Parts: sequence; C-alpha cells; structure tokens
Amino acid sequence: MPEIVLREALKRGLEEALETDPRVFIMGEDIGEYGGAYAVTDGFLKKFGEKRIKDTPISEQAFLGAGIGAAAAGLRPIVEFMSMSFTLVAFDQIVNMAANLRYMSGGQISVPMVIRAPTGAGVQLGATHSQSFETWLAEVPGIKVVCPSTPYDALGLMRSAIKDDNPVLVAEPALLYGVKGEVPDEYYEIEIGKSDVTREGSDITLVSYGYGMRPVNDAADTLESRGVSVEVIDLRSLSPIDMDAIVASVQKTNRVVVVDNARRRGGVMAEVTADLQQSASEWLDGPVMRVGSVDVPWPYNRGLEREVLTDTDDVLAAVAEGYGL
Amino acid sequence: MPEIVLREALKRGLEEALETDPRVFIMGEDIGEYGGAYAVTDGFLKKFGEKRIKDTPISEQAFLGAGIGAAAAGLRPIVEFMSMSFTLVAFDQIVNMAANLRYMSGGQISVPMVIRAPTGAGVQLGATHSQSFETWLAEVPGIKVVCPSTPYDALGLMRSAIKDDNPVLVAEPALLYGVKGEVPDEYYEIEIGKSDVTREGSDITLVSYGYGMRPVNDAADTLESRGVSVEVIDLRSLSPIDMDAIVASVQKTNRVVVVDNARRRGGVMAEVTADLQQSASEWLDGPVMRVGSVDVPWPYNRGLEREVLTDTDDVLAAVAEGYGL
Amino acid sequence: MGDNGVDGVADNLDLYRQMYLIREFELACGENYSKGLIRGFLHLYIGQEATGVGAISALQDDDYVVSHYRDHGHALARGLDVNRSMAELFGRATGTSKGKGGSMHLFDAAKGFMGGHAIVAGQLPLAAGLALAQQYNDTDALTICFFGDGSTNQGLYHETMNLAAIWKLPILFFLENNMYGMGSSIERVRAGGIDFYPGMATYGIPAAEVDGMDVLAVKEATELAVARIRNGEGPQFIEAKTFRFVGHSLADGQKYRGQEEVKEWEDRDPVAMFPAKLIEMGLATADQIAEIKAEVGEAVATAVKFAEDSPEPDLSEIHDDVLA
Amino acid sequence: MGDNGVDGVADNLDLYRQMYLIREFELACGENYSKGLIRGFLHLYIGQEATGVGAISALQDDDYVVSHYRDHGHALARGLDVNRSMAELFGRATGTSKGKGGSMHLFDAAKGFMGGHAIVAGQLPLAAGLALAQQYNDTDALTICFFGDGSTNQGLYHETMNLAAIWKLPILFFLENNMYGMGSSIERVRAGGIDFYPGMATYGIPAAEVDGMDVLAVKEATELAVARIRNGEGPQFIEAKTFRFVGHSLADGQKYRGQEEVKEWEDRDPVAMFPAKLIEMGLATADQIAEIKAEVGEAVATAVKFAEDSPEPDLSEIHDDVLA
Ligand SMILES: Cc1ncc(C[n+]2csc(CCOP(=O)(O)OP(=O)(O)O)c2C)c(N)n1
Ligand SMILES: Cc1ncc(C[n+]2csc(CCOP(=O)(O)OP(=O)(O)O)c2C)c(N)n1
Ligand SMILES: [Mg+2]
Ligand SMILES: [Mg+2]
Repeated sequence: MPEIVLREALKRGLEEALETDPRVFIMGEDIGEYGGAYAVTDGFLKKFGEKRIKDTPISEQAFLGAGIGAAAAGLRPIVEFMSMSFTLVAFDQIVNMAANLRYMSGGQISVPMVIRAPTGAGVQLGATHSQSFETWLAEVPGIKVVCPSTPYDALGLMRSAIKDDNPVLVAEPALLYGVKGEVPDEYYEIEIGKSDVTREGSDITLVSYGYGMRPVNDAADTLESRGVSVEVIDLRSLSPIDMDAIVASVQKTNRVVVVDNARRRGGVMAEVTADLQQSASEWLDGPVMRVGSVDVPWPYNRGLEREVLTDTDDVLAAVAEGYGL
Repeated sequence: MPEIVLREALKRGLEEALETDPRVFIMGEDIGEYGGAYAVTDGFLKKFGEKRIKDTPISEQAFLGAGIGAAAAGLRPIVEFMSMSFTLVAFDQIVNMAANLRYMSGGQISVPMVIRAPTGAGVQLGATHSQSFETWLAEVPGIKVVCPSTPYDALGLMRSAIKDDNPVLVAEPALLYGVKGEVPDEYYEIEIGKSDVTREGSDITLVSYGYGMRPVNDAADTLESRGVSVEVIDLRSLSPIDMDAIVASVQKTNRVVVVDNARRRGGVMAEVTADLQQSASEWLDGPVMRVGSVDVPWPYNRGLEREVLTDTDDVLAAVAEGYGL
Repeated sequence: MGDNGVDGVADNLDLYRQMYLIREFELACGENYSKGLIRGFLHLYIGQEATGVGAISALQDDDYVVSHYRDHGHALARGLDVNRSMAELFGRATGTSKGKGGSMHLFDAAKGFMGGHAIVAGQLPLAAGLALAQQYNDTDALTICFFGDGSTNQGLYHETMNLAAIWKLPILFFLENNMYGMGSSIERVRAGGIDFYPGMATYGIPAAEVDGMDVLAVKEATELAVARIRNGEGPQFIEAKTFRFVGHSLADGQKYRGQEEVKEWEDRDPVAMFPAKLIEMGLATADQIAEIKAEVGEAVATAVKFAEDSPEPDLSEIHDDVLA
Repeated sequence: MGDNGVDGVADNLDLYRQMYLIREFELACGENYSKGLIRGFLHLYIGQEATGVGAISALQDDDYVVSHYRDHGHALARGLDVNRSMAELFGRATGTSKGKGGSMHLFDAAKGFMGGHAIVAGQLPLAAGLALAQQYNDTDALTICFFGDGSTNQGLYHETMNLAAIWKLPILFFLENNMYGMGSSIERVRAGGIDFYPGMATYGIPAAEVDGMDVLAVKEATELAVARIRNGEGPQFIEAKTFRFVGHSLADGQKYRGQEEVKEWEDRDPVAMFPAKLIEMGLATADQIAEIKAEVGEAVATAVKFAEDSPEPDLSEIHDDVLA
C-alpha cells in the first residue's frame, strides 16, 4: 500500500469532497493565499477558486457561525481553526448553535458541518496555544468528535465526518501531521463512534487516541518485550465513545490503563474511566488506571513541557502501579 | 441563629466586601439601575455609587477581560454574569487570561477576581440558558471554583472567594436563591478546597454539591428511614476538589454514589469517580456509582426538563443498583 | 407573506391584521404566563409590531428570516401557524419545536423561519451563513436578520458586519432599536449616541433609519433595501426606532425608566393608530377593522385552546433530535 | 523609559539606540531559532521598530504597556533587561517568565510591562482593565495597548473600544497597521479599506494617523495623545502605518506578497534612515552612531551568551505559579 503523511491524508479527504460534492466548501484564516498554517489546504485556492476556498478575517465567532448558517441551509461547510486553542473564542457558537440547533428546533434544523483544528501541546507554544478543547466538546450532546492517530484513520474519519449530517469536530494532532502510514487507493470510510483494536492481547488493555497512541504503542512494545500480552485500543471517536469495545476488551484482559495526551483532569479519559469502572466492575482486577498530562498550564520551556506531557514512562508506571506488570 | 435566603447571604458577602475593602467593585450587566437579573445586587448602586457598581454593556468578553486587567493592577473586581450559560462567550478570556496569566508570567501577575453566575437548569429556559459550564472551568488549572448549596456556605465561600488572590468562580445555583438557612451574625469563612460532611453515617457515602444536594438529601432521608446509615458530603469546592475527605468517608462506608445536577457526562463527577475508584479501590465494595442529568440539550417543556434532571429516584436507583441498599 | 408589493386595500388590512394578531397573541401569552401555563423567560413584542410586520411583508417565500428571543412577532408575521406557535410556548408536543424550544426558540424551517435565538447577537453569523448559502447557490433569495440595540454591544455584531460586507452577502440587517437592552438605556452602555446606522459607513454597508411605529414606512424602507440586495448590491442595514411598551421580560419591574417615557411612545401605538389612519384615508371601514378584530380574537382564543388541549410530549422525546 | 520629553541630542540618540537594539536583538533571535535554541512561534518586529520605540518613549514609569505576541520590540523599548528577555526566548530559568512564557509571553510587572499576549485581540480588555484601575485609583497614569491590524477583525476590539469610551478610561489604543495579518492583506479581510482610525468616530474616540517609519513623528503623536489622556479626556487612538520586513513568523514563506512591496518599505527602514537624518541635522556624529552600534552589538552578544549559559528551569517548576 502507498504510504503518505497524515497531512496528505487529510488533504486527500478534503480534496475528494471538494471534487465530488458541490455543496462542500472550506473557510478559515489563511487557508487560501497563505496555504494554511499547517499547509493542509495548500494549493486549494488555485485549484478550486474563491467560491470554494474562503479566506476569512480573524473572526472565529463570525465565520464559524456563518458555517453553521450555511450548513443549516443545506451546504456542507468545512471550517478550519488555526489551532484548537482558538476554538475557545467561538465556543458559544459551537455549543449553543451548532450543537443545540437541532434539539431546540425539535429536529427541524440539521448542521452538517466539519470543524477542523490542529490540537495538542508538544511544540513549545506555551499556555495559550497548546490546549486540547476537543475534550470539552466531546462532552456536548449534538456534536461528534473524532481524532485520528494515523494517515489511514485521518482519511477514513474525514470522509465520514464530511458525510455526516451532524456537526463533527476533527481534532488533528499537530505533532502527527508529518507522520507516515499506509493508505489504500481503494475507497473506504471509518465509522464515527467505532474504535480500533490496533493490537490484540490478553493481559492488559491500553486505551488512548490521537497523539496519546504514541506513548501507548511504545509502552506496549516494552511490555511485550517483557512477555506481557497487550491489547491496544485507539478510540478514534471521542464522541460517541465506543465503550462496548473497551468493555469487551476488559472482559478478556481484566486490566486496563487509559491514556490521554491532554491534561489528566476531566476530559475524555475521566469519562471513559468513570463509565468503565461502573460497567465493567465485575471483570476488573484492579482500578482503571488513568494517565494524562500534568494539570498545569502548558509551559514554554522544552524540558518543562516534556515533563508535563504524558510519556511512555507514565504509561508503564501506571501499568506497574495498577497491576504489577 | 437568624435565617436568611441564599440570595441575601451572597448579598451580605458582597456588601461587606464593598464596605471594608475599597479595592472591591462590581461589574456586570444590569446589576445597577435594574438591580440585577436575580436581584443579588439590588440597592447597591444607590448605596455605593457608580464607581463601585458598574453597569456594563452586553460585552461579556470585554468586561470580564477588564476585570482581569483591574485585578492584575491590584483591584479586587467582582464580575457578574447574568447566567453561567453566557460565560461561554467569554471563555477565552477566563481560560487564556484569568487562569493562565500567573503561569505565563512566571508568577509575576496575580488575578484576584471573583466571577459570579447563576447556574443550572430547572426553570425551563431551554438549551441555551440552562448550562453548567462551571464543570469545565473546574478542570482549568489556575482558577478555583466553588458552588454553595446553603446560605451559610454561600456567605462563607463568597468571603473566601473575595479574599483569594486567584480568580475564583462562584457558581450560584439559580434554583436555590430563595432557599432559607441559618447564618450566624459572627464572622466566619469557609476554606476553598474543603468539603463538608453534612451528615455522618456508616453504610454509604453520597457526594454532591449545589443543587444536587437536594436529591441527595432527600435520598438520604429515604435511606435512613429504611435503616441505612448515610454519610453525605457537600463538595462546596469543585476546584480544588477535597478528595481526601471523600476517600476518608469511603474508607468508613465502603460504598459511594456521586451525584451531579449537571449533565452526567464528563464534568466534576467524572473526575471524582475516576480519581476515587483509583485511590480508594481497596476500600470500595463496588463501583463508584455516578448519577447526573441526561446527556441531551436542555429541553424547554417542564416534564421533559424534569425527566432530564437528576432527581431523588435517580440517586436511590444508583444506590440500589450499585450496592443493593 | 405573499405579494404585498402593491399598497392595495387588502394588503393594508393584512398588515393591520398581522399587527393586531401579534398584539393579541402577546397579551394572551402574558395572561398564560401568569397562570403558569407558559414558563421560562417570556419577552413580548408589544409596541414593536409595526417593525416586524412591515419588514417581513416585503419578503419572498424563499427568503430566510432570523430573529432573537423576542421572536413571536417575527414568527407570526412570517406566517407561522398560530396554534402551533402558542403550543410551543405551552411546551406541547404540537408546538413548532415539539415543546423543546419554548418562547425564545421558535423555528419553522419550512417557512424559512430559522429561529428564535437566545444568546444576544448569536443569531447574526447564522443569518450571514444562510445568506452565504443563498449566494453560493446563485439564488435571488436573501436573509433578513432582526436584532436589538443591545446586541450591538457584542463584538460578534461587528465581526458579522465585516464578513457580510467583504463577501457582499445578500443579507438585510434589521435593527429594532427600542432604546433599551433589558434595563440599560442606550446612552448608558454605548458610546456614540442612540443612532446606530451611521456606524455602518465603516463597513460600507448602506444604512437607513426608519420610523418603527409606522408600518408602511418600514415596509417601504425594507422594499428598497430588499431590491438593492436582489440587485446584487450586498448587505443593507435598516434601523427602526421603536419601543417595547412592556418590560424586557415578564420578570421586569421597569425600575430603570419612567412611565412618561413609555406613555409618549404609547401615544404612537401602531396597533391603535394604523386602523384610524386607514379609515381616515378611506382605505378601510370601521366594519372591516371590527371584523379583523373579531377574527383575530377568535384565532388567538383558538390557539390558546389548541395549546391547552394539546398533549405534553412523550418523555421518551428527550432522546430524540440530539443527533441526525 | 525616562524623561524623553525634550528632543535633545541624548534623547534622539537613545531612540536610535533602542531601535538598533531591537533590530539586532531580532536578528539574533532569528539566528538562534534556526539553531533550535529558540522554539515555538517566533514573531519578529523587524521594520516596526520606530513605532514601539517612538510610542513608549512618551510614557511615564507608572504607565502600563500591553502588547501582543510580536512583543520583543515593546519589551525592549520599555526597558526590559536584554539578558533576561533573551533568556526567556531560550526558555531558561533566568528568563523574565522563568522560561514558562516564551517569545509570545514576555512580562515584567515591575516595569509595568503586562505582556506579551498570544490570542489575537485578547490583550485589549486586559489593557482596559489596567486603565480602569489607574482611573479608579485616581492616578494620572495611563495604559498603552499595542495591537495589529488583524486584531481589529475580532469583535473584542469593538467591545473594548466601546467600554473604554463610555467609561472614559485613560488608555491609548496604539494600532500598528503593518498591512497584513499573517498572510492576509487588509483589503482581503476588511471592509472599509486600509485606514482604521476614521472608524473611531463611532466611539467618539479621538484618532490620529502617523507615519510608523518615523520615530519622531510617532513620539510626537504619542505625546499629544498622552497629554490628552492625562488631562482626563479619555481614550485616544493612534494608527501607525508600518511594515514587517520579514515573514509573520519564522514559519512564513510569504507566498502572499511580492518582494517589490517589501522592498518599497525597506527603503524607508527607520533603523537605517534615522542615524543618517540625525547626522544630516547635526544632531549626531558618525562616531556616536558607530559607538552605539558597537555597544548594542556587544549587548546582544552578551544577551545570547547569558541565555545560552543560563540554566534550564528545574523540572519541579512545572507545579509553581499555577495558583497564588
Ligand atoms: C450573551 C448574552 N448576554 C446576556 C444575555 C441576557 N439578555 C437577554 S436579552 C438582553 C437585552 C438585549 O437587548 P436588545 O438587544 O436591545 O433587545 P431587546 O430585548 O430590546 O429586544 C440581555 C442582556 C443573553 N441572552 N446573552
Ligand atoms: C483568536 C486567534 N486567532 C488566530 C490566531 C493566529 N494568529 C496569530 S497572529 C495572527 C495575525 C495577526 O495579525 P495582526 O493583528 O495584524 O498583527 P501582526 O502579526 O501583523 O503584528 C493570527 C491570525 C491567534 N493567535 N488568535
Ligand atoms: Mg433593545
Ligand atoms: Mg498586521
């Protein structure tokens, strides 16, 4: 299978949609002439023109809101934020409009839009630019949230997101844009709400998503080398969360560590943990061990930032502490 | 002890601070001439004048942000939002400025401000007006969050919040403004970060806060009448959370149900649950049972809204399901 | 709706009928709020009838109408079913949003009525997006967006103006300046006085002021703006000076303003004045007016009855309409 | 800082020294970014030196200065320690924020330098609040807030203008219009052309335009505005037309603009032109200029060395400075 980087996979998903569905268009800051802060839309303006590729002012509230309106009128807007951190200025529109409109209208209004944003810390952008607000949006009813960790997933999830009749947030781990992976030429989609067992094993289950898959995979390698059979689950979707798959795995392994690259407190893994310990309590040999980044604002300094970030040692420590493996 | 309603207790806390600390002033929409959407600041404009009681335009971002600046310059602003739901339009300022400034500046900047807002569903305001975003802000490092359930706590927490050198969000359960309770004339404070064991017992621990204390207290009464000895903990602070007290209680009762009036998914009780099942795993006779409102946008209709809201039956059902009591 | 382009007798009477319907509807709402049958926040349109009715009468069927939480008037002027509108306020299964939206969140997508939005200024970019779709699809349809003076305090107002202007969107920004945002008179919360339309120069958006108590003037101003938009001239702005005769919501004791001020505006009550004017001009008879009043009275009574008799939504409904 | 009120020789030379310092500092930053010693986003002030230096030279010690992420120039003009500023960019324990803030988040509260803010327009209300405190405390101090043309796209810009105007805050809004917000030229993202100052009429805020490449003109315009503010006349607005000669950040390939445009502005480079002008006017000698250059070169080299030699923060530092 051909290998491409994750950025290219996203690009292919967007390009395909622009080519095949005239209702699809993209809006965002500097996505056109500049080519996109992370170059995902590079070349699009020339190829698709100003009608389909709309550079916007630095007005996140207004253009995200305009995306909602366009979606409500039947178009399929894709709205790019330069950073997940900047979604915060448009949070009211995302939560109170995009997510609530269908319910408040008694089902009359659909908002088939995609919101995309690079997410996560790790490149020393400091407190204001390194946040992972997808963990909050994943708690909001009325919106779906996905987060790919491979080029394959990025393309498959992007296709499903664009086809979905609901608002879907695609959280793109910024550190993974350049990561390579196999992507088939044949068409496929990845169902939103379904996780992926990326490694089968019988002794312990490790659950993560996005950039968190990296320490998890590394930890799994280490554990396997020690003779521990590890099952690894990539959530892929943060909302809905595929709890069934996690429970099924835990029924087999009886041990579980959940790992978030975002801050430990709250967020996706608090929810997974809270749910899991309740629904799988009879199968668990110990507590659900939860790992996440340290609960402090993101520091700029490289060493400090790395200390805050979840890493392989953190995962291994949790495995050891929780289950003595 | 004299009895007053919760609104009066808050008012007393604000009034005291205005009288004793010239650095304290209040800003918000219609807090002056109108008297406050929930009348907490009624009469203040006349008593303290325009310098101390500032009516603002409907510009939450700007006046919250101005509060941060004033606090950074050494004043002690108290900023009122008409509804917790409206904090969303100012979320960027709260998270990226109020909470991050100290860290980003390496400890140079303090933001001693209080943010107050009525919170919670229950009066049929629909999806946009019934939300409890304090659960998100309680996950943000750099800001403290408290939520009183009685007039006594409201005054004690408000005093501490105003004295605190950090940004403190006071989430005021809108449904409790009119609730009566004893408040001593003697001065007291309630330490932020400390919970309150409001009822001692040995069979099971119920944990909640704010309006959630109502179904919890009702459920406790019912359980006691059935001969079950119930310990009840009111968190009082959502950040920091007094996990030590909860663990101590669980060490005694070995059973626990945590109850949120806000939506079940994520939020404060997911965090408590995730933490608790890990740190108290050896003492727990069953899973941490988590109760919260249904994960849907808030409906307007009274019956639907009640169905969504956490109630006493939900608490009792969780007690029965988790521990057969 | 329909072709109100000609200032014929029927059209004038219809404008009156709509204004009177709104007035009676709102009065009935107030009553039923007191009875506890309508709950939550209730914002009445009493006093502002001429603006919504005049403006919406200038639209086509395929135009979109977007409103804020003070939306009953716009909804009825857009032709939403009176029964189902009232049922929504009662929270009944037969309501326009099946009882899930309530007073502040009326919707009728089939009629292009896209809400009913309760976050101040939150509806502005939604309207811009609807207009963007109309432009994108090469239609001659447009979007009208109603908002209050208070919503101009939100930065989103400016962001939306700019976006609409640079993209030349087919949108009519319709400001209902009723001099107060809740308890705040404009002078207390806005630099630059009580006129908003001059500020549109910054965005190059043509802006006009109109007497919001004069339904024909509003209609005419709107027709002009609408014609420009359909002609591809981009966004237009109308500021109607108007007044709510009642409190901001049913919880408002109006401590912030004197009764003389209210009285002055009430003297120009469009619902009271317009029929007199029509009769004077020979465009209507007292009998016709009386007939309309009777009809409308009946319609509102029927709506209340319909709402009261309608079933509550089934409790299982809470899980529906969250996701497609 | 200091009393730059008189256009004496020493003052002029100091203005030059500051501009040259900023230029050299920025060049050193660029170099060390390439070496990987500075990381994250790095936005250089090259080309805009005259604005920050001219404006800040008109201030008092107890005034507050607020900046955005392109903050090195403002920080140095405000007199922040060069060594500690560079150390902050290197993320070292000796940095102004102990290495926790980085390039976009410089702070020195003791010098009234209140950041370094990286959310576009996010610093505006902070500045208004600082000014509010100055007014509240009955001081004659004021706050200057720097921001870029792009930040006017944020609604918060307008909200802050309105707030400052209705409360008559002692604040100087200082727009550095460098014609681009990242890759977006003003015409593409703003209705109403490249001049922003006329829009202030809406808020009744006196507004002036100034040549941002002329440090003396900037200083003079700022002195005038500052005098008005200290005189109790409320907020003032200055728009300096300027240009960044380099990319938005070190990641910017500048595909969105041609080199001729950059060249045209470079011809007016204040750092290159100002000494020539001083010499021509007999206000400085070539020797004095050479001396300053040597001194500054030394200072920047020292700062880089200081930063490089400084220790990394202790890992336990992650838990400090979260709460008071
Ligand atoms: C973001 C936000 N802040 C505050 C409110 C509370 N609120 C509801 S209506 C209103 C006044 C709005 O006034 P205006 O826009 O003039 O409309 P009018 O009520 O006069 O029709 C306020 C402050 C809100 N709904 N949303
Ligand atoms: C809310 C927000 N949106 C987007 C960005 C990304 N961003 C950083 S700087 C910038 C351009 C700002 O331009 P301008 O205000 O003109 O300042 P300049 O860089 O020209 O000095 C953008 C879009 C951001 N930091 N914050
Ligand atoms: Mg108004
Ligand atoms: Mg710029």
